[in-house]
Amino acid sequence: MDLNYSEREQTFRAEARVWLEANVPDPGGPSGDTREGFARHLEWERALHEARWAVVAWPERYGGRDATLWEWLIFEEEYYRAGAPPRITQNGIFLLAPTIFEFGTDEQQDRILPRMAAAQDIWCQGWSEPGAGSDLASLRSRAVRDEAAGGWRLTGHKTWTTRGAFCTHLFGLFRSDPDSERHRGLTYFMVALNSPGITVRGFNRLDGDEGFAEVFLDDVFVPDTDVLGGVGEGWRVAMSTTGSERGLSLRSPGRFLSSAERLVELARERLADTPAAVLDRVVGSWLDAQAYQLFTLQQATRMAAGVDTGAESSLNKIFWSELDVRLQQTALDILGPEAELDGPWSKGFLFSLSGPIYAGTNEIQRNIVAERVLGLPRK
Amino acid sequence: MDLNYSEREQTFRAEARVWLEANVPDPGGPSGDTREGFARHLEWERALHEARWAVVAWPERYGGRDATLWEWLIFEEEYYRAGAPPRITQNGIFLLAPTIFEFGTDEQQDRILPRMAAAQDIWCQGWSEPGAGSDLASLRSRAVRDEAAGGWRLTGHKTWTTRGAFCTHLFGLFRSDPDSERHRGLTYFMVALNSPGITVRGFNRLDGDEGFAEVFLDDVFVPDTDVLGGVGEGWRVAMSTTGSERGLSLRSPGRFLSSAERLVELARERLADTPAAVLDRVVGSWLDAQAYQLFTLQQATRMAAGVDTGAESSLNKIFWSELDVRLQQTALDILGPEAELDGPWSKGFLFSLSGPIYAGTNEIQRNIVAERVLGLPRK
Amino acid sequence: MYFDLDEDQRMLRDLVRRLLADECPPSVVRAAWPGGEVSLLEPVWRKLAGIGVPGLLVDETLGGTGLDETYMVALLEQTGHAGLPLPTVATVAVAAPLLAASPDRAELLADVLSGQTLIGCQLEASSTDGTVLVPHGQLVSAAIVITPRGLGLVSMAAARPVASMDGARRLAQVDLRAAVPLHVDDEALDLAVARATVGTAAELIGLSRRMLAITVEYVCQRTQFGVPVGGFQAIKHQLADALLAIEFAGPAVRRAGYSLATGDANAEREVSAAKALASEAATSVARTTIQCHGAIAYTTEYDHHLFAKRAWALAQEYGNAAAHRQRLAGLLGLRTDHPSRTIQKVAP
Amino acid sequence: MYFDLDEDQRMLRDLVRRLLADECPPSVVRAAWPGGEVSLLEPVWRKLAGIGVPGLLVDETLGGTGLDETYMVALLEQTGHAGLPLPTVATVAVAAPLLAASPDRAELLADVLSGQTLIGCQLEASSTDGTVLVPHGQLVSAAIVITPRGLGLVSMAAARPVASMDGARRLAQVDLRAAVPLHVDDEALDLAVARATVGTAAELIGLSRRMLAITVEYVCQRTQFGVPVGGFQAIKHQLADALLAIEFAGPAVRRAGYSLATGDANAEREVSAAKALASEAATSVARTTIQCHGAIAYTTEYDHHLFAKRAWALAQEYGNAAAHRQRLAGLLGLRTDHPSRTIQKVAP
Repeated sequence: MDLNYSEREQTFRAEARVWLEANVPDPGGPSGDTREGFARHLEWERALHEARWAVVAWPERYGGRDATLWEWLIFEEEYYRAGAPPRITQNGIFLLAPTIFEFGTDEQQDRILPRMAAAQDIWCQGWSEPGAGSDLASLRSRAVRDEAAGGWRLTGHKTWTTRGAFCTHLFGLFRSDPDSERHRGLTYFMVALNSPGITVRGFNRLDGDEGFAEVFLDDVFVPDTDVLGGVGEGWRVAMSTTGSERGLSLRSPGRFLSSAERLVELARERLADTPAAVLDRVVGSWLDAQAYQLFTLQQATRMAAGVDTGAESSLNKIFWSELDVRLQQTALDILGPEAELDGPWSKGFLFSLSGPIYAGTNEIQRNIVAERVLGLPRK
Repeated sequence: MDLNYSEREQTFRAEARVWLEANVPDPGGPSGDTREGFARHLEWERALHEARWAVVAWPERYGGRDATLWEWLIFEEEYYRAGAPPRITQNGIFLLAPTIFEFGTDEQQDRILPRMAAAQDIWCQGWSEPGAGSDLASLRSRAVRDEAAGGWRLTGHKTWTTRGAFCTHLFGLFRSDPDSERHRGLTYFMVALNSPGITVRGFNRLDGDEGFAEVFLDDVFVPDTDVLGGVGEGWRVAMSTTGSERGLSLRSPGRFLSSAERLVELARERLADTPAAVLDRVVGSWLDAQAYQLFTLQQATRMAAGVDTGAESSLNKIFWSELDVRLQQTALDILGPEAELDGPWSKGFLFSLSGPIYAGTNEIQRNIVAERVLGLPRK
Repeated sequence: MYFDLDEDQRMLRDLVRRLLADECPPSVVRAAWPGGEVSLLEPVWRKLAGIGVPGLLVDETLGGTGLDETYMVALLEQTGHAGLPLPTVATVAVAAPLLAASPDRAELLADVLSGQTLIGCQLEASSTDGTVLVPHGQLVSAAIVITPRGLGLVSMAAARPVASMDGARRLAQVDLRAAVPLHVDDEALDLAVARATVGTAAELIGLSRRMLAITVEYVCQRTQFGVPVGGFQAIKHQLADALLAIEFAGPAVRRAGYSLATGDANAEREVSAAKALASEAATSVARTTIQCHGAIAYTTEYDHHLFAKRAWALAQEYGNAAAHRQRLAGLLGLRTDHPSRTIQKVAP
Repeated sequence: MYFDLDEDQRMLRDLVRRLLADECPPSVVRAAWPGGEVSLLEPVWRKLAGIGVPGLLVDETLGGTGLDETYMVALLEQTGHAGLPLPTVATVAVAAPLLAASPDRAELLADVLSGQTLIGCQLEASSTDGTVLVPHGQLVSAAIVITPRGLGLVSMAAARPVASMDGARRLAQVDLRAAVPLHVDDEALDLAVARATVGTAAELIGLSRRMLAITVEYVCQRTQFGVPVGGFQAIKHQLADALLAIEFAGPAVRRAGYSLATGDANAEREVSAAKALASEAATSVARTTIQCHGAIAYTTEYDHHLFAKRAWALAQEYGNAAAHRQRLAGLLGLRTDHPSRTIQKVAP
């Protein structure tokens, strides 16, 4: 057991900290999930890329630093510690990119990854459909073969597409075998949102930002080169991605350590006005953030040793998402009547409520934990 | 809306209080769920009966006072306020008797009720079987017709029979139609435990008292006069009883008001040593006891007005049982290292853990609330 | 002993329920949000005034309805259920009775009772910068506020809109220096605060019932994995818990109303118990019902948020659950000598 | 950065796990209960002594094993898992190191290290009547206790048995006046308390894992309504939550062990975090796993209670979750100036 970072890792941390402190934009202004905010956040993403901090874990040739898992965790800690804004590129970088690294052809990697890293193409996900949420396998959007044109024609209706109204590209699953059911006969496609036949309608999240979109596809042509991982293999390919979404990648402990620090500060400022039972919940949130950090370090140690942590990523997802709701609710209870004002805490609270729902509701995650980790019967 | 008790009710309360204060035995000594304690508690039950406090809600001719629902609630409040011991006769009085009042013949009422009220016969329940707990309808103990003898021969294995090792009689369901399944073909029988063919084996509850028994029946003869409510009607008859068990009757608010008062006193005594977050949980328990009292008063008002509160009794059962666990756990957290000592709080804590399990687990109760009160699909 | 709405109270409840079902559907709640058609709200209040709502607690000799707090609770459960985006609690529980207690305010009182004028209020003495935030402040002509010099009435003409979570609350910030004194005794103010606290609790119960009803309807029709999601035990148990929270808070709120109506010596306890339980219930019901929807309740296009955001705001107003529990700790002799923010009296 | 048991630590863990699986089945735990065959326990401890357990934290030059607190945590998770009804924490974390720090106690230390003598302890200075309760006090010949005059060693020969929830803890009450002084410095005592706290947390993690394992096995084989009860979503979700509680407490306990081993400046925080999380986890896992069994776990004939009762006792020992959270509040600058009971130092 050794909780010290190597000299190289410490240097990496110092470099990241210096750069972030000098470059993180002022907080405030519209969020990246609004039209004007998105444009402003693109500048930040491009600044990150120019300084090679956009995709630290990627190979250098795609704009990364070949960072290790530990370095990636360090970068995330520093990123949230510096108060840097949420990444509008995250669905591409954390969901699509791992899949391209695993299943993409060399041509796809070379064509897609550098533009993604540079925030030239901004990717959104097209998983859910109006009738297919937690039950993703019931999706009905279809892909019809166009042999002559060397590709596929996509038709259907995707929804809950985060920042879909501002992104340039979409990835998602479509039913390429009309006779198939459930998990079979699906194919993973990547689609430019400016393709003929696509209509995007943005709609508002709980906090009022236009954070979601519906994407309507009507006979949209996609060439064979934009099929990822083989026709009919969509489910298997996509599942590797949902693993990333739930697990370490999207929710690094740095974010919650930083939120917990801010909560402790808020409570200190208002110590005299805060009931002791609420202070105890502040301690609880701080404790949970520590616990999440330690769990993740242990998990990362195992991953670094080549252990497949598999269904355990459901434990991460349940824990961070519910910790976040508790933490934000505690902040509201400190603020009292001020909690309803539009501000970072009320925004943070509303945002936190999506955590237990997206990327597979926590009900589904608990089923996974019970069945795949504990071995209870599937029924 | 009127929260005042009538003059008659106030007189009733005063009379009960005076008598209880003068007659409630000293606390301490073995519990009524041990062999020696049971004998000592029988004396108390007989004293109650002599003063006509054993079954206040029953008609006078059976030893009661024809008390109204309100008077019954008042008596229960005073009973727990005086620190009187748990009723070892309760399964007869609160579970079997309501069923006899509803389904019993005149002969059965006249024969059984007075002896029950006087604690001459002490009844225990024979619902559960090793393979039939929450799923009561899967019970397998059987009743075979003995036409010649004018009765039935019972064979089977009942378990979780509270105080079964000390009681004199058992009531329960048996499968009288061998070809029937689930809820059909069951009959409700009343059986003297000294009948030939019965073996009783006591076993220990979590707190170490011999509070349970297994009852083995081997070709036990029961005359037709001890069938309650018609052959094959057992499920319907028994369900009226489980309603009583879950609802108002067994767990009157008086018990929890009194427990909450004791908890508040404990916390006051140890104020300086108790973390503020635990004090907040004390407040929570007190609040919940108040809420339970008020919910019950509202429910009783509706019952008195002839409204069938039906599946709502599941709300009572979930609430009081989980309130009790929280309350007792809070006491342990005040006591700290002393919590493990054998005493009223550790006993109370262990006892409370049975609440969410017996009389239909709270998982079953939540299903009932969701399906019958909220109208969610049964699936 | 009769602890339930009696016939008159049920009549009032049913009347208001029907009126609001017709006049205040979600589209009218949305009208109160920034950019909405605010003019849609006026007729609703006029109709409520027509049945005596603003003067519910005002003596009949002064033109009021002359009812008590048990009626107030029955009324406000319904306005909460409808998500009525108006300062109902402020007008009914605070403004009308306080104006009635100020003989020199007869004209304004008359306008309030007729439904012509809505009055806001801000009785939480938390201002440090000389301004306060008045809920529904953009809809009202004046507000009753606590100033460093005592209770005051302030025109809202110069108030500045402030963005908040529940857009239909239309918070506005007003300078306390513009307030003119309103002379009422401490007892009347204490009563107003107690009524507002219980009234807010009653609206929370109504909001909670509405959120649960929306959710039950949704989970019965939404299918996933080939069955209605309401058939899953995880959904059933969460919604059963939501119902439990509501059913065990509701009677406590009614009890608090009754305590105020009868001048019960334990009223302070009952008021804090009511607000603590109702705030907790509403907060947990909001959380649970959003979760049981899955994504759909996470957008402003779906109606649920109209009620959830109101619930989050009201859960904090007039003391949140933690503050009232801390106050109860004091009343139960479990003082920790740690100060807490609950509602404070105006400085003498 | 390597935050997991390393090879040596895994070896120790596996060795102890196998030894206890053979030597300490539930029948041996039951033997420690009143009326049981206490003599069955001695060979278990002898075997543990054979692999150096009592002297785990004692320097090799003094005949110990010379390992650190990361090993201690790995060991005690296993003794917890087995429900070993012996004062393992008292001997390993407290008595052996303190005796090793007292030059005049070499003989007793040797007996402890060889497994011939077990030592109890009571370091929570809560006595007001001149007596203290020593866990496993009926099994040990002596105990290290805090007296009004400082740390002391007391013979347990005249101790009086005291009934308690976990019969296998064999509490005994001893008169402090019979204690003879044990001279160690404050730092050594602080370290002993910190080690005992973390050690108790480690046993709680092991106990929790055992309760969960028993329950998973049961719900997979118990059928109701024609299916295994483990197939019901309500059971699945409760047991998933139990696993969550354990998995997120476990690393914190290991972290605290590491902090003690490396003299981390934040060790006080880490120790309180470990005990708070482990106590909470064990308490909720006990509750949940009993509930998921239905009636069967509610009898002493079934094994589950052997572990649950130990968990309830240890959750309170060396500060319960609430006390440690209160202590953390102080360390985080969230002091409420409300006194709390945590572990106190001996009076100087």
